[in-house]
Amino acid sequence: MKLDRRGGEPAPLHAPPGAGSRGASPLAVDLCGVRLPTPVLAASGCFGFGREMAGFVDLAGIGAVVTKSVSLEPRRGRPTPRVTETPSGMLNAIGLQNPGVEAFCAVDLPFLAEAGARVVASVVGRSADEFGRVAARLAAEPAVRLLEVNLSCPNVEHRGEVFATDPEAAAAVIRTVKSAAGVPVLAKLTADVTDLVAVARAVVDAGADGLTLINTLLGMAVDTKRRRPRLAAVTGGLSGPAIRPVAVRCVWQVATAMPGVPIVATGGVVTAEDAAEFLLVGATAVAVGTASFVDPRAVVEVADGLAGYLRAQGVATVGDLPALFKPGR
Amino acid sequence: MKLDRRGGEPAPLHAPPGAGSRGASPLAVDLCGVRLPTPVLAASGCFGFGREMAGFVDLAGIGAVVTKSVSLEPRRGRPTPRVTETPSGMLNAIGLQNPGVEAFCAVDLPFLAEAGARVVASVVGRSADEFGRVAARLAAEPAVRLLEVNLSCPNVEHRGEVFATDPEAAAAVIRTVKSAAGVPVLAKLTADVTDLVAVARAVVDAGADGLTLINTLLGMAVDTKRRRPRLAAVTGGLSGPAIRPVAVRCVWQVATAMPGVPIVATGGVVTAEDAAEFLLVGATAVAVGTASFVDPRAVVEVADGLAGYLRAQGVATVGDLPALFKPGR
Amino acid sequence: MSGPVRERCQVLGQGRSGVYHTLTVAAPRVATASRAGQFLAVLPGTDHTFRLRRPFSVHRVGRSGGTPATVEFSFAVLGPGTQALAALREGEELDVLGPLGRPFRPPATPTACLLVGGGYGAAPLFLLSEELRARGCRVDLLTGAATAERLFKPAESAAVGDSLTITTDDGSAGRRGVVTDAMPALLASAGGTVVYACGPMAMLAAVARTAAAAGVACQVAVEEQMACGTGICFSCVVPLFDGAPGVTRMARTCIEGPVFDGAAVAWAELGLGELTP
Amino acid sequence: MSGPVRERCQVLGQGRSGVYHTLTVAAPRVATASRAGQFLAVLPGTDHTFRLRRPFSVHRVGRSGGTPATVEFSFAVLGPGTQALAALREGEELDVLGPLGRPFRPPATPTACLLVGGGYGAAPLFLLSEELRARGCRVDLLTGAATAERLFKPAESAAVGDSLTITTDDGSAGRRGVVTDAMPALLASAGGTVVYACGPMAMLAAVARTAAAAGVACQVAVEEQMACGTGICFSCVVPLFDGAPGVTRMARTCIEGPVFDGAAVAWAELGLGELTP
Ligand SMILES: Cc1cc2nc3c(=O)[nH]c(=O)nc-3n(C[C@H](O)[C@H](O)[C@H](O)COP(=O)(O)OP(=O)(O)OC[C@H]3O[C@@H](n4cnc5c(N)ncnc54)[C@H](O)[C@@H]3O)c2cc1C
Ligand SMILES: Cc1cc2nc3c(=O)[nH]c(=O)nc-3n(C[C@H](O)[C@H](O)[C@H](O)COP(=O)(O)OP(=O)(O)OC[C@H]3O[C@@H](n4cnc5c(N)ncnc54)[C@H](O)[C@@H]3O)c2cc1C
Ligand SMILES: Cc1cc2nc3c(=O)[nH]c(=O)nc-3n(C[C@H](O)[C@H](O)[C@H](O)COP(=O)(O)O)c2cc1C
Ligand SMILES: Cc1cc2nc3c(=O)[nH]c(=O)nc-3n(C[C@H](O)[C@H](O)[C@H](O)COP(=O)(O)O)c2cc1C
Ligand code: FES
Ligand code: FES
Repeated sequence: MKLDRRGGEPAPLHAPPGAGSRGASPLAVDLCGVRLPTPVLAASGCFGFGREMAGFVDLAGIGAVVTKSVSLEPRRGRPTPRVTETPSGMLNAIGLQNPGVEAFCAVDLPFLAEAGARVVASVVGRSADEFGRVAARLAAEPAVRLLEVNLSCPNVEHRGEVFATDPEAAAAVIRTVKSAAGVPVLAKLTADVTDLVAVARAVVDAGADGLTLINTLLGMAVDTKRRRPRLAAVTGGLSGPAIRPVAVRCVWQVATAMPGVPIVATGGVVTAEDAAEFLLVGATAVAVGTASFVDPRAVVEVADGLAGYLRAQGVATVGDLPALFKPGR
Repeated sequence: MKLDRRGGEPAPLHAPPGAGSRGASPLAVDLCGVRLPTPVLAASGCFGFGREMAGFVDLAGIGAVVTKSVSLEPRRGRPTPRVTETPSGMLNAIGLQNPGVEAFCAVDLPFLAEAGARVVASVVGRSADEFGRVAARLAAEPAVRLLEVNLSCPNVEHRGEVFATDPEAAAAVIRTVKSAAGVPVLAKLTADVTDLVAVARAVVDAGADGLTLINTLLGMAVDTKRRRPRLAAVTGGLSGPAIRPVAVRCVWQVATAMPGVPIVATGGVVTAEDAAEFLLVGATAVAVGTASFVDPRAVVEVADGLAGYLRAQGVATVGDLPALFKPGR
Repeated sequence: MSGPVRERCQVLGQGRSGVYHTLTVAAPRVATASRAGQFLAVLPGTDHTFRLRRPFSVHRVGRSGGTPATVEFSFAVLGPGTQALAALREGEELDVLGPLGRPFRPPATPTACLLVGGGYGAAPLFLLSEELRARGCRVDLLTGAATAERLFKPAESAAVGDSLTITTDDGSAGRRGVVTDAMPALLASAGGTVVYACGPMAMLAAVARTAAAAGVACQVAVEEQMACGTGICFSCVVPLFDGAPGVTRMARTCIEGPVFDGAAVAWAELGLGELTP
Repeated sequence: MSGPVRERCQVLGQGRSGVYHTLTVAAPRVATASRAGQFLAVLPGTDHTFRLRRPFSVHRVGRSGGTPATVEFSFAVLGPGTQALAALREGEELDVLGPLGRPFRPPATPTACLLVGGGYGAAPLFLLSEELRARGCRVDLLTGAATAERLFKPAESAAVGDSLTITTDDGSAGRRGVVTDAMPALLASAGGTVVYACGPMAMLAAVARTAAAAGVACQVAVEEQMACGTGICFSCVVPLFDGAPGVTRMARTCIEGPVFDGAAVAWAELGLGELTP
């Protein structure tokens, strides 16, 4: 188990309603050395920078806030329409709109820190070098507990190929980030690859402390009346319950192939049962994405529901779940 | 345009209700030299061997019947449960149960031929050699108009890796099939790859006359009460509307990269609008899979709906659709 | 018996007994063709959501002026499908495909029949009893469940056959125990020659074994996860001994079943765990 | 004005006028907080299906004993979401999140206001007129649509302001033409100093241009595809001139809007095609 560099100043633990004392909290987990009160995080890009949700949830009470991905310079993002609904899901092509790392550190991060949120800062870049510079800047902020490296974006130095589809390119980014930043690093991967385990091994070998699985699947939808794509960007990322079976399979494959590597699972979590699917197949935590658009309190409600699920199943803590999964018949 | 080897004996054309004379039929398409009355096929594994559907649809009236995949020897398939519902879709792990190519040719094919169905025989094998032997046997049957090569199955000679995830292995199968069989060949690919266009190029270079895109996505679902996988086989193939955005993206990517290669699109087609999405982005035909489980007449109803869609859009024939698609804003 | 049809049916009413709901729908064509042991595949929810059909045994057929006009099926609420069905109100529509599968086969000549149901497995036995009694058969009904609450319509069951025996695992109603505990005595006293059973797979395995031990023929209606109900998906298979001894083949329960000869099912291959008869 | 809340509301009734449905729901907290120009994000369908919320302008607020008790919103049936809403009956539940966004800002002192609505864009103007008239403003209502059928509640509109002008593209009701054809005369005669507009983006661009040409302030309520309505998804942006001249930034319409200063929106960047004012 790795030690959090701020191990001496533990984040205040906000026990979920009904949970016991610190040691006995059934929901508390250790994610790459960072203790979280619940294993339910807000997923990147689906919780803004936290500020907008402060009226709906106690930011200090949720597992952690993964921020919208932050780049070196501000980004305007894509033209609209940027989203469209699909069966049990949605497509988005936001284009990583964000204010840039300096504005993030000046404006958004202090708000999150003040609110008592555990912050996982999501890093994005067009090259390994840009990733490194953003990571270094973010890791210099004490409020940043973990970095999540969003590798599902185009590598401008390599024909625009997505970093996470190439084990070499993904590993290079992780190496750069790790040498630039002293905080634990999660590598966020895409399922749109032939061999996810190979990419996962490459980034873990390169120093990633954990993995976030999975980002959106690449998809497209057509407005048949207007005979044009529904998104201005033509293609976009598919999220929501529709992709959950793919995400569960990915987490299961990687957890089985690489036991002991912490995994934050994301993809279609709406209910506590959905979260339990991921925790049973080996995830350490789950991140709720699209569901927050429908229910701003989804992150809290999934955590509360998990506590109920554990009680109903007679299981002491979330950490016990993987051992109770019976893959054989 | 390639010539059908049985070009002299055209299949009877069953015009859809309201369609005009043969030449003017708005729905008729040419698929790799085979003329089909409608561009709506029954997808492999989702129409049995046609017999069961004869009470619901006129088999001669639908675009074509793609048979359940046929192997050299009979296969028992997987233990049950083999299916489970998921959000807007389902997972299946049937395990390619089929009676083997000899029984198929003796029992199932004559029924389909008798019923006037245009038959696309789906071929599966554990090695390139097995594919070749099955293909040769099937192509010897005059009732078989096209072969569809199901490359989404494990290659026993290569650590059980799925043929369609490896351009080399996929191309080797297609070469073997093409040299064994004198009928046009569709290569059916999976979207679970990093670079679908690379696999598509490899199989077309190896002689495939067209492509079928996409097979199911690999997925998994967990019964959280019993804490075990919902499928006996643990993982299975995700189909239904949930995967449609992924399928549309795949067809669009390949059609754009390889114009002129006929594509049979499959993945989540339930309504005529769904079919139109695929035809607009460049598919020559669509295959209806999971939807037939809900509505045994889905193949017919999608075709009828397409005729209505064309009328509403003021488009003369389905073949005109791709040119009317406006990808730019 | 004609082929299955799809009817968009009007819901005539929804009843409740213990944990079971019973829906009555107007479906003259389905009703006319339905025989006991066959099932309906109904589509829960609205047109805008994708859902698979859910299979339910035909529970009863209602007549209007002598002709079959309505069908009833019963269900326990489990997941989203049965939840949507439980919410249906009179006058709403339900998309029904049926009747599907092969029915129970009546004996060639009138004889005493023992009908064994577990939980909602007793539902098709109501229609079966009607058919058998119309042919002059004596019917003994044996119905069991884990608890009294999960017994299928125990009050109405009394009039279904010529006798009624109830068992519950916990003894909260009828005799404490499982249906197979009560079978030998019933077979002996009635001199029954055919057993008809429907219920959970483990129960059916035990019933089939008990019937075989007593030297009595046995038909079972099995239940496997189904995606289509029409024979095209190959999801619903059970291993059947069929042809060469010791050799099984995977048969689709939706079109070759759900009713099979109890001796033909290769119960041991199903992985049901310990089977206590 | 307090923050948005989520209420599971009882449907009190559903009305119909032309192509538009109007739903009235009991939502005391939402009603109390709602101001004209704000919107509701409502969840169509059942719990078991995933759907995004749909945004609708607050059309009217109803009072019970003097306190706000109900909200109304109006919609045209388009896709699955509005189809499900159109099927809601009295007594059923609807999950409502609101009020969202920033409302129209009333003028500092009473003045003549021209309210311009296109299609269902006229819906929020009903509440706006109430607010403005309560502050002593004169209200001229100008409402347009492609055809008479798509005019928003033309009969009720007469009582909304101090005057009513109607345009339709095809002349099937009111004056033939578009709303901007009628704007100059209305601005001149009433001596209006503020224009408030809601409708399709291309109409808003034209209204903003016309108001600017007349030297009149203009607030527009824009409409972009929204996934969350709460500011967390960044889907609903419009380019705003804001700060350095000629430089735009992408502002989220769900929390910074939907009401913006018509002169601040960078209409030309929206790719609306030819804009005929
Ligand atoms: C031939 C046959 C007859 C049946 N008759 C009855 C009956 O009369 N009364 C009754 O209460 N139940 C009956 N069942 C079981 C019934 O179909 C399931 O309980 C029901 O489908 C559950 O749907 P759900 O959406 O509530 O649950 P979920 O578990 O959410 O269903 C998800 C999927 O699994 C399938 N499924 C779940 N449980 C079963 C099961 N036990 N068997 C087959 N498929 C299942 C559903 O059809 C659906 O596709 C029968 C099943 C079969 C195969
Ligand atoms: C601030 C705001 C206020 C609105 N007020 C009204 C109103 O008062 N009355 C009214 O009839 N309509 C209004 N709309 C448009 C309305 O939200 C859409 O017509 C509705 O969401 C369509 O849903 P659907 O499921 O029927 O259609 P679909 O097209 O199937 O919807 C699919 C998805 O696209 C979104 N969407 C579709 N059209 C629009 C649109 N024009 N704007 C934003 N999102 C859209 C839906 O919310 C949904 O997520 C408003 C939109 C916004 C942004
Ligand atoms: C609108 C939207 C924006 C997103 N933005 C980001 C992002 O900036 N960085 C990132 O790593 N993932 C982003 N994601 C992906 C989510 O974090 C998550 O991995 C994915 O949506 C799957 O989870 P879900 O199904 O719960 O939404 C975004 C997703 C959505 C829907
Ligand atoms: C139950 C089931 C069985 C299938 N069997 C086969 C098969 O034998 N061979 C094959 O190539 N594809 C098979 N498929 C894949 C379908 O042909 C189709 O490619 C896929 O399901 C996506 O289309 P859909 O969403 O319309 O079902 C099967 C799919 C299902 C659901
Ligand atoms: S349920 Fe599909 S074959 Fe039986
Ligand atoms: S709709 Fe999500 S940010 Fe505005």
